[in-house]
Amino acid sequence: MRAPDGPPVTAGDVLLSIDNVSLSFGGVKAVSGVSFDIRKGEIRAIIGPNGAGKTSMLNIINGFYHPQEGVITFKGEARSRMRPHDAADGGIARTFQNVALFRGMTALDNIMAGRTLKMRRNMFWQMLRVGPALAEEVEHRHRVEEIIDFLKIQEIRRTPVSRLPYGLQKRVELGRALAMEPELLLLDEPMAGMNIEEKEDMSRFILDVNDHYGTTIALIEHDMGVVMDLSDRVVVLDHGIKIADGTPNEVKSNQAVIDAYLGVAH
Amino acid sequence: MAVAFDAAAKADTFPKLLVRNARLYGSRPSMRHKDLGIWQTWTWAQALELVRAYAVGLSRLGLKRGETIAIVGSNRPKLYWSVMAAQMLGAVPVPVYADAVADELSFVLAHADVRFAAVEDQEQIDKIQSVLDRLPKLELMVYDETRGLRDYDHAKLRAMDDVIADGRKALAADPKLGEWLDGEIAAGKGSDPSIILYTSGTTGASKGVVLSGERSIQAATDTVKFDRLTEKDVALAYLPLAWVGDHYLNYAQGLVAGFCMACPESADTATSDLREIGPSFYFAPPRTLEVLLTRVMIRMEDASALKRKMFHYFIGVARKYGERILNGDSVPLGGRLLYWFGNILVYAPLKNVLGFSRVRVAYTAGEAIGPDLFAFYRSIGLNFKQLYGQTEAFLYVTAQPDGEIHSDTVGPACPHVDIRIADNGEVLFKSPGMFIGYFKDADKTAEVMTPDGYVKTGDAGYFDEKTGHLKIIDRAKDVGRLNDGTMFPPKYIENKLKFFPDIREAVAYGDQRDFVTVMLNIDLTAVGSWAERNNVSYGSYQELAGHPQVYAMMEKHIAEVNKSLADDKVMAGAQIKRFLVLHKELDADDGELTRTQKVRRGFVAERYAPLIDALYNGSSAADISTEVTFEDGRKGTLSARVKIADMQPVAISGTLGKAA
Amino acid sequence: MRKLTLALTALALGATAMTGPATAQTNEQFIPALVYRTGPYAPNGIPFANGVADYWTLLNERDGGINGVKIVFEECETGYATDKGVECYERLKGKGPTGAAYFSPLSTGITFALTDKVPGDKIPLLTMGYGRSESRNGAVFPWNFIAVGSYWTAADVAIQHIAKELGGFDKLKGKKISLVYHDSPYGKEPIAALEARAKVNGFDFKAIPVTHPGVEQKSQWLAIRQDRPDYVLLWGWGVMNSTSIKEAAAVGFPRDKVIGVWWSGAEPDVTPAGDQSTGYKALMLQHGPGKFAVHADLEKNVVSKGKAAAKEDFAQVLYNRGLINSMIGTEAIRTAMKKYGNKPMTGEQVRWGFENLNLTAARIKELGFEGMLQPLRFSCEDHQGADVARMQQWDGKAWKTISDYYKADEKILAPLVKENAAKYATEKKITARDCSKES
Amino acid sequence: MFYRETGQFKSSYAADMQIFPIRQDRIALWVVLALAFIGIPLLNAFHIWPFGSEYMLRAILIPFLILSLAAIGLNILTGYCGQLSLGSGAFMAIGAYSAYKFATGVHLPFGLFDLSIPPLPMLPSILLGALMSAVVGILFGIPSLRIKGLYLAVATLAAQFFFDWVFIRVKWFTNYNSSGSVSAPDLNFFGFVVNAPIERYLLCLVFVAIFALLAKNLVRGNIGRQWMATRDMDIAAELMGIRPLYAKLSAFAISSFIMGVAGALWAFVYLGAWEPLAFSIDRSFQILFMVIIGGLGSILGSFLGAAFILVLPILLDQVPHALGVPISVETVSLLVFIITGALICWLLIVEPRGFARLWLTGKEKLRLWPYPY
Amino acid sequence: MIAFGQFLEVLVSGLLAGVLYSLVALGFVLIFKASGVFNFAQGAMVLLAGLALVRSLDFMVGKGLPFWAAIVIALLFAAVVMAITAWMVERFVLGPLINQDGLTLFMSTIGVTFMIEGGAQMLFGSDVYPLRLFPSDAWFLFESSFPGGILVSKIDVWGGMIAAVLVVGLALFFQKTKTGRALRAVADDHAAAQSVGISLNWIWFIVWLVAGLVALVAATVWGTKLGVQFSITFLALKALPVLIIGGFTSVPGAIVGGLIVGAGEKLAEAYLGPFIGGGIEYWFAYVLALAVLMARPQGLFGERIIERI
Repeated sequence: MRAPDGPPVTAGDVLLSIDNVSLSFGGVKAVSGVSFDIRKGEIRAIIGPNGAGKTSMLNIINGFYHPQEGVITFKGEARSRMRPHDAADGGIARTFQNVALFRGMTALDNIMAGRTLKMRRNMFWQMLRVGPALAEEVEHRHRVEEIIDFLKIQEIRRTPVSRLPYGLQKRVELGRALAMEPELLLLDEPMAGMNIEEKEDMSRFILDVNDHYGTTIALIEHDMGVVMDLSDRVVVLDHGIKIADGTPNEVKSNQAVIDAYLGVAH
Repeated sequence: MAVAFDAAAKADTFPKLLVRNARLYGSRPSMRHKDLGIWQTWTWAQALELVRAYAVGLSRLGLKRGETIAIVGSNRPKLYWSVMAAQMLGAVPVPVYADAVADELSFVLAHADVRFAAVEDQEQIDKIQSVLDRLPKLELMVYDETRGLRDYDHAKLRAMDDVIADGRKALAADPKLGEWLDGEIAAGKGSDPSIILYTSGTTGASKGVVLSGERSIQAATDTVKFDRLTEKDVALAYLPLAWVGDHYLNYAQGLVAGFCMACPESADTATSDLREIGPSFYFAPPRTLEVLLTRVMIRMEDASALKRKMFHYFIGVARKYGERILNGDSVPLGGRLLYWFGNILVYAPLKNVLGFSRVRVAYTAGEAIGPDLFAFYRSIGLNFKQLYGQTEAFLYVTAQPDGEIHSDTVGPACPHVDIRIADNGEVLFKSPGMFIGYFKDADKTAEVMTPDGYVKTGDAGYFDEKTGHLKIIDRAKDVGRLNDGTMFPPKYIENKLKFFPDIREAVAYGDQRDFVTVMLNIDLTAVGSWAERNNVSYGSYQELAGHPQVYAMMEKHIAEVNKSLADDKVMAGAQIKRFLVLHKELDADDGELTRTQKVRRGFVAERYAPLIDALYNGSSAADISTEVTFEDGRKGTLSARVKIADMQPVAISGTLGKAA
Repeated sequence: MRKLTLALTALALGATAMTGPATAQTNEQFIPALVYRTGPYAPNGIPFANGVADYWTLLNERDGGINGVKIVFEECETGYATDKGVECYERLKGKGPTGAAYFSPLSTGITFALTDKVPGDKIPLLTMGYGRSESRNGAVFPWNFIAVGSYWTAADVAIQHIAKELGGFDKLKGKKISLVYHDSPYGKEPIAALEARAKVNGFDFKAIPVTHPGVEQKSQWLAIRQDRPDYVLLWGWGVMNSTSIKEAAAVGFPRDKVIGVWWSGAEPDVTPAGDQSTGYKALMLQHGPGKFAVHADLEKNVVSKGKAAAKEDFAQVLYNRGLINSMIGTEAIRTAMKKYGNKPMTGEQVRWGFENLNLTAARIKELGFEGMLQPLRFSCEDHQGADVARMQQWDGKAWKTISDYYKADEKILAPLVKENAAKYATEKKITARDCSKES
Repeated sequence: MFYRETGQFKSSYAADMQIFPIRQDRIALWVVLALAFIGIPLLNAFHIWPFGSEYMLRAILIPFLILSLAAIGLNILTGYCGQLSLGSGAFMAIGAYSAYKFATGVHLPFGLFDLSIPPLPMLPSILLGALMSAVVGILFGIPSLRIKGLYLAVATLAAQFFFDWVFIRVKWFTNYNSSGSVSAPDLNFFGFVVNAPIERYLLCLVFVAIFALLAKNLVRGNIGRQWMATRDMDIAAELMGIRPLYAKLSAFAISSFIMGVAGALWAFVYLGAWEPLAFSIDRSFQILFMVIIGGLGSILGSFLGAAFILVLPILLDQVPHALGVPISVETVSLLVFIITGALICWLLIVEPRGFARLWLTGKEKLRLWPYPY
Repeated sequence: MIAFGQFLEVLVSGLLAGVLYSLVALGFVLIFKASGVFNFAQGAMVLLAGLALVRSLDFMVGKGLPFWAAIVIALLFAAVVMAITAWMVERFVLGPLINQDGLTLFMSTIGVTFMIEGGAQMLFGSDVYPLRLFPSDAWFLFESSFPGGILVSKIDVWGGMIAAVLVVGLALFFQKTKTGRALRAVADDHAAAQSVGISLNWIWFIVWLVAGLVALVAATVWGTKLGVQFSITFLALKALPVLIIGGFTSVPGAIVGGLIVGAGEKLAEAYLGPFIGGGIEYWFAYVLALAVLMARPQGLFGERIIERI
C-alpha cells in the first residue's frame, strides 16, 4: 500500500474531521452543524433514516458539494472548499448509491480508469505506446489485476459492465475505487438491493479491504445488522443533524436513535 | 549453478530430473499459471532456482529427509514446487484433496504424521485449524495466498513467498549452502519413497500408497516414449493434485518429458483456461467428457434451425467416417470430402471452442466410457484413447496404442507391465511403477499382493479374443448374480443408462434379487433445458425429478437400454424391470459419491433402503427422508415421496442368458 | 444473409458501372454533362441541362452527329456539390473511345476544383459566363475557356449601362452603387472589377454580402433602404435572386434600379416574386429567351420526336444558354476535326479546336443562332472570345431586351486579368505559354 | 468459424493489450494492409480491375480515406468522449486554410508584431495547419464544460458558421485572391512531388494508417479511458480525479488535429482548389453520419461508416446506368436519396450501434461457432 | 431621430423575422417535447407540405376552380399528405426504434429527411413554385415621426399573427384535449404514460402529425416569402439557434427564442456587420445562442438539468 501524497498518518489518528458543517440547497437544510471524525484504519458507518443527509455528507467529504459553513480537515489540512478531483488526488475514493460505472467500458477498463491519477505519461507517449508508456500501462494493469483477483472478478474482466448483474457491478465499482489506492474509501450503500448471499460477500470484501489494504472506510448502509457487524464506530444523522456517535453497541442503545428509527417506521 | 552430481548419471529422482531439465530445456517453459489475467510463465531454469531456494527455506524451517509434508490445495505452481522442494530435501510430500472436508483432512494428516503442511490459502488453513487438536504433530503451515491472513496468529504460519525469499537470501549469503543442497539432491535414492498418495477408496478409510521415485520415473518414461511426448507438449493441470492421475500425467511425465504444465486460474475458469492454453496432451475422465458433450448438444439446441441441421448432418458424417479416417482405414473419396467440409464447418471450430484444437494425445480412464460418447470425440478427429490403471500401479496398467482403439477395451498391457487374470476373473498386474506399499499398513499391503508379487486390482476383466486387449467389466466384488443365476454387472447397466444426457447417475440393483431395478438421477442442466423448451414448469429439483413427463422420458431411455441388453445373450436376463427417479442429486458431501465422483453403491443402498424395498415389493411409491449436508456444512433433512415405475421387458430372442 | 446479398448486389452493380458499359463504338464522340436536377439550385440547373442535352440530340437527329461522328453524352448529377462534381468528373472523364471532349460544370466551386485537375487529364473546361475571370488568359490557363463573358465583363457592362441610363460616364461621379452578392467566390468575383471601375468613374461602391443560401436578406435590404444607393447590382444564384427582388420590393427600392448578373436573370429568378419583379433588369450573356432559327430545328427534329428534355422551359433564358454552351463545345470539336480528321476527338484535340474556334456571324447564322450571339473567336491568349453583353428587363411576363451590345472596357479589365493570372501562375509555379509560338 | 483461438494464450500484459489480441485478426489486418499498400498499387500499375482505373482511386478511394480520417477525428470527440459536434467542417477548413498559409508563407502585418514565416515544406505545413485546428478546437471546446448533449452539438455550429464566414471574409487566408478561392501548392514531400493518382492515394493511405494507429493507441490508453469515463458518467469520472477540463479539451484538441489533417488532405490532395463551401455544414453532417452509422466509439467503425455514407450513394447512382435502365439522372439521384435514407433507417433499426457493432456481433458469432451464443 | 428610426425599423423587422423562424422551430419543439426526438426532418417536412400545397393549388386553379375553393382543398390535401408521412414515419422508422437513445433517433430522422426530400421532389418536382397567399409588400408606419417611416413587411406581420394563433391553438390543444394531455403525460414520463394505457405509437403519430401541420403552416408563410423550392429546407438551420435559446422543450421558448435571434442577428448585421465585413447574421445567431447557453446550459425556457449522483 503506497501512501498517497500528504503527511503520513498513523493508525488511530484522526484522518478526517468534520467540524460544524452545514449545507443547504436553496433554503432546504440538508446538513446542519454536524461534527464528527474518522480515524485512520477504522470502518466508520454513517446511518440514519431516509433524508437524514447521509449522501450529502459523503458528497461534502469528497468535494462534490461545498458546505456553506464548517471546516473539513483531511490529513491535518483544513479545507472549506475543494474540487472533486482534488479530493481524489488527496486519496478519497468512493462508490455510489446507484451504481455509477462507466457503462460503455469493460470491467477491466473501468478499474483501469481508477488508475488515472497514478499514471504520469503524457499524451504524446500514450499515442506512440512504446517504451515508458507501454511499461506504465503494463505496470498499472498489473496493479489492477491484483484488485480483480482480490475481488474475484476474473471471469468478467472483459465483459462490458452494462451486461453485468447488479451485485457484480457493485463489486466492479468497489474495484474501481480501490484502484485509486485511497486512504479514505467512501461507500454509499454498498449493499443496497443485494440478496443475503451478495451482502455477505460484500461484507467480506469490505472487511478484507480494510484488513488487507488498511484502508479507512466510511460507509452508509441501511441494513443495521451489517452496520453493527462491520463498523468500528457509527455516527447517526437525522434530518441533517447528528443525534448519536459511538460504537455500534452504544448507538444501538441510544434513545434518540431508537426514536428516530421508530419515527420513520410510523 | 553448479550441479554437483554427475549429469550423465541416470536421473532416478524427481529433483534430479528437475536439474536435468534445467540443463536441457533451461529456457523452455516448465510451468504456466493463469494469474492476474495472464499466463505467468516459469522456465525450467527459473523453476530450479525457485525450488532450490524454497527447499533451503523449508530446510531452515526444519524439514528433514524422510519426514512428510502435506500439500493441500488446488493446482498451483507453488504447491507443485512444494512437492519438488520437499523431494529435493528427501522429504515425502503427501498431497491432499483440496475439497476434502475437515475430517478426511485430519485423518490423512494424522495418519501421514506430517509436521509441515504447504497449503493454498486461508480456506485450507481454517480447515486445518479446526481440527488442529487432532494433529498434535503439525508444527507449521506454509501458505501461498496471503489474503485474509493478516490477523492470524503466525506462530504456526509462514508465507511461501517469505520462505522462498529466506531461502534465496540464505543461498546468496552462503555458497556452501548451495553445495549442501546439491549434495542433498545427489543423496536422494531412487528407491526412497517419493510421494504418498492417499486413495479415495470407494469403501472405508483411505490408504496411503507409497511410491518410489525410481519406479515412478521408470513408468513415466515408458509412457512418455509410448505416446512420444516431448518438451514441446503442453498439459493443463486441472485434475486434483492429490489424485494419482495428476501426479502421474502432469507432474511425473512433465518432469520426464520436460513439457510444460499449465495451471488454471481457478476451478471455475478451467474451461476457458483450457481453451486459452490449448493443451497438446489431455486427460479427462468419462464423466467430464459426458458433461462436455451434453453442454455442446444443449447449446446447439439454441442455434438457428439451419445451423442446427448443418451441425447434426456433419456430426452424422463424422460418426460415419471420422473414426475410420482417424484410424487410417480406407474411406471413399466422397466421404473424405464431406468430412473435409465438416472439419471446416463443424469439427475444427467445435474443437476450438472446446479447447481441443491442439490436442495430440488424449486419454480417458477411471470408469467405462459409453461407446457413443467415446466415438463422438474420436469421430471429430480427437485422438482419445483409453487406459486402465490405479494408484497402486502409479496409474498405468494398460493403454491403447494409436490406431488400436476400441471403446469396450482398455488396450493391451503397457510396456514392461505384466498382467494375469485370476481364476475368479480378477485382473492382477506387475508393473515398473508399482507401489512400495501402503503407508504404515503392512497388512493391507499384503492383502492386495499375491505371493509372487502381483497386485490385485479388484476389477473383473478378461482379454478380448479378437484384439488381445483387456476388457474390464466391473469391480470384481460388485459383479453379482440374479436369483435365477443371470450375471449382473451393475456398472455395465448403469453406464448404458448414463450415456443418455438426461441421466446423470444411475444405481442398479439386482444381486441376489429376482430382477434388476435402477435408481436414476436426472441431469439438471439437460432436463432443465428440455423442460424450458417444452414448457414444463417446475419449482425445484425435486419437483422436476418427479414430473410425470420426466418419468415418461426416463421410461423411453430404459426401454432402449433393455433392448440393447436383450441383444446380448449374456445380459438379456438382466433387463430393468422397475425404476425410480431420485428426488435429490447424489452428492459427495453426503458421502454418496467418492471425491472422484464414483457412486458408493453400498452406502447408497443403506441410505435409501426404503426405496429399494419399494422397488422390490411392488408398491408404486415410497416415502424417503434423508439427512443432507448443505454447502456451508449445515445439515438438514430432506423428505419426499418417490414414484416407482414399471417396465415391460423386451422379448428375448434365443436362449435365456443363464450363467455360462 | 439478406444484408450480405444486398451489399454484394450493390457492389457488383457498382463494379460493372465502374468498368463502363462495353457499348463504346469507335465512331462516337463522348461528351459528359455535369448537371444538377435536384437540390437547392435545381430550378436553375434543370433548364440549362435541358438546353445542353437538346442541342446534342438535335445534332444527332438532324446531322447524324458532328461530321458523321455521333455524339454520345451522359449526365451526372452533382447537386451543385463540389465533391460530387469531382466524383462525376472522374467517373466520366475516361468514357467513350477518346475520353471526355470537354466539361461544363455550371458551378464555380466545381470549376475551381476541376481547374486543378484538367491539365493533368488534358481535357478542356468550358465555363461559359462563370468561373475565374482571369482564366481568360489562355497562356496561364490553357485548358479553361471562359467563353462569351466573365464576371468582370458583366460588371463592366453593368456600369456602362448605368452610365448610359444616367446619361454619361461623368454622371456616375458621386453616385452610390451597391452590390448585393452571394457570399462565395462566385459572388465575390465582380468586386475587383467594380472597385476598379469605381476608382475610374468616381462612384461610391459598396459590397453587401448575403450568406448562402440567401433565404433571409432583411437586414441587407434595410441597409439599402437607409443607404439609398442609386443602383443595386445583384450577384445571386438560386433562391437568393427571387428573395432579393422581393425584399427590394418590400423596402420599396425601385426594381428598375436593380441590375442582376446573367445568372440572376432567368425565369426562375423572377417568377416567385410575381408582380414585384416587374421592371427588374438583368444582364444577358449576349442572349435572352425566345425562339430563334435553331428552335425551329429543335421543334422539328427533337421536340416533335418526343426526344426533348425540355418541357415548359423550352426557349427560356437558361435553356437557350444551354443550347449555346453545347453549340460552342460542338463547334470546337468540329474545328478540331478540320485539323485532325472526322473521327472522335481527344480532349487535347478539342482544346486545339477551342483555341482555333472562330464563330463568325455567318457561321452563327448558319447554325441558327443569329440574334443570340455575336461573333466569337478564341485564341491562344484569349479564352473568352467575346466581351460584349446586353441588358434585359422583366416586364412581368417575359424578358425584354432593352439595350444594344456593350463592349467591356479592356483598358480596365485587361490589367486585372493580367495581374491575377500572373499571381496564379506564380502560386502554382506555372510558366505561361508563349502564345506567339503557338500554331 | 475461422477463428481458432485455442492455444493463443498471453503470457505478458503487453501481448494481452495489443490492438488485435487474436491471431486471425492480426492476419486479416496484415492482409488488408498488404492489399492497400502493395496490392492496389500493383493492380493499378497493371491496370487490373477494379483498381486499374483512375476513377477508383481518385473518386472513391482517396475521398474514402480522407473522410475516414475525418471520421476518426470526430469519433474521438463524439464516440469516445461523448461530445456531440457539428463543427467538423470548420475544423477541417481550419486545417486546410492554415496549411495553405504555412505552405505559401505567412505574413502578419501587425506593425510591431510583424510576423513573417517563409513558405514551409508540405509536411510541416499540414501538421502546423492541423495544430492550428487543434488550438481552435480547444477554444471551441471550452463551452463543453458547461453545455451538454444536443445543446453542445448546436453550439458547435457556431464554430461551423463562424469559420465559414471567416474564410470567405478574411482575404488574408486566401492570399488576397480576388474570388476568395484558393489553389493548393505542389504536394512536395522531401523533394518528391506527389501527383499521380496512385501517389496521392498512397499519401492519403500513409496519413490514415499512421493516424488511425495513433488514435487507436490513444483511445485504449489512459487518456482514452478518461474520455470514455467522461462520456459514460462525467460526475463519477470527476469524483475519481479525472479532470473534465483536461479530458474534454484534450479530446477536442486531438479530434480537431486529426480533422485538420483530413481537411488539409481534402483540400490539397482531393480537391486541389477549393472554396469555403467545400467545408460547409453539409460536410459536418456527412462526417457525423459516418461516425454514427459506422459506430460511435470505434476506429474501425469510422472506416465502415465512411464507406457506407460516401461510397454507397456513388454506387447506387451508377446502378441504373450500368444495368442500362433508362431513367433520368434526376429520378436516379432522387431514388438514391430515398434509398440511402431508407438504408440508414433500416440499419439503425437492425443495429442502432452501427456497423462496428454489427461487425463485433458477427465476429463474436464466428468466434463461438458452431455455438449460437 | 433618423438613427432611432433606423434602429426601430431593424428591431421590428428582426422581431418579425424571428417569429417566422419560430414557426419552423415550433415543429422541432413539439416532437422533442413529446418523444425526445430531435427531428432533423422538420425542414424537409416544410418542403413537403409546401410542395403538396402549391402543386395541388396550381393544379386546381389550372382546372378552373375558384381560388378560395382551391386553397381549401389544397390545404386539406397537404394535411393529408402530412398525415400519411406522420403515419409512415411512426410505423416504419420510429416505431421499431422505440426505446433507443436520442442520438440514434436523431440519426434516424436524418434518414427520414433523405427520404422526404427525395420523395417530395420526385412526386412534386424540383422546380421553384410561386405561392401567393399573403401580401408581400410593406407598410410604412410613423412616417410623420421618422423620415421614410418604419418599414414593416406585411407578410411578416401575417406570419406573426399566424404564429400567435398557432401558439394559442397548441396551448389549447395541450390543455383542453384528451390527446393533448396524453402528449404532455408522455413528455413527462414514457413509462408512466404507457402504464396508464396511453399507446406510445398513437402518441408519436399524433405528435408527428401536429408537427406536420405546423410545417404546413410554416410552408404557407415561407412559401409565399421564398417560393416553394428545395432551399426552404435550409430554414431548419435558422431554427436551430432559436431552439437553443428557447430550450428544446418549450413552446413559448420557441417564440421568445425566435424574437431574440431575429432581433439579435438583424441588429448585429446592421450595426456590427459594417465594421467586420458583413454577412455575419448566420453565425451571429449561433454565437448568441452559445452565449445564452453559457449562462443557462438548458436554454432560457428549458427544464433545469439537475446533477445527481
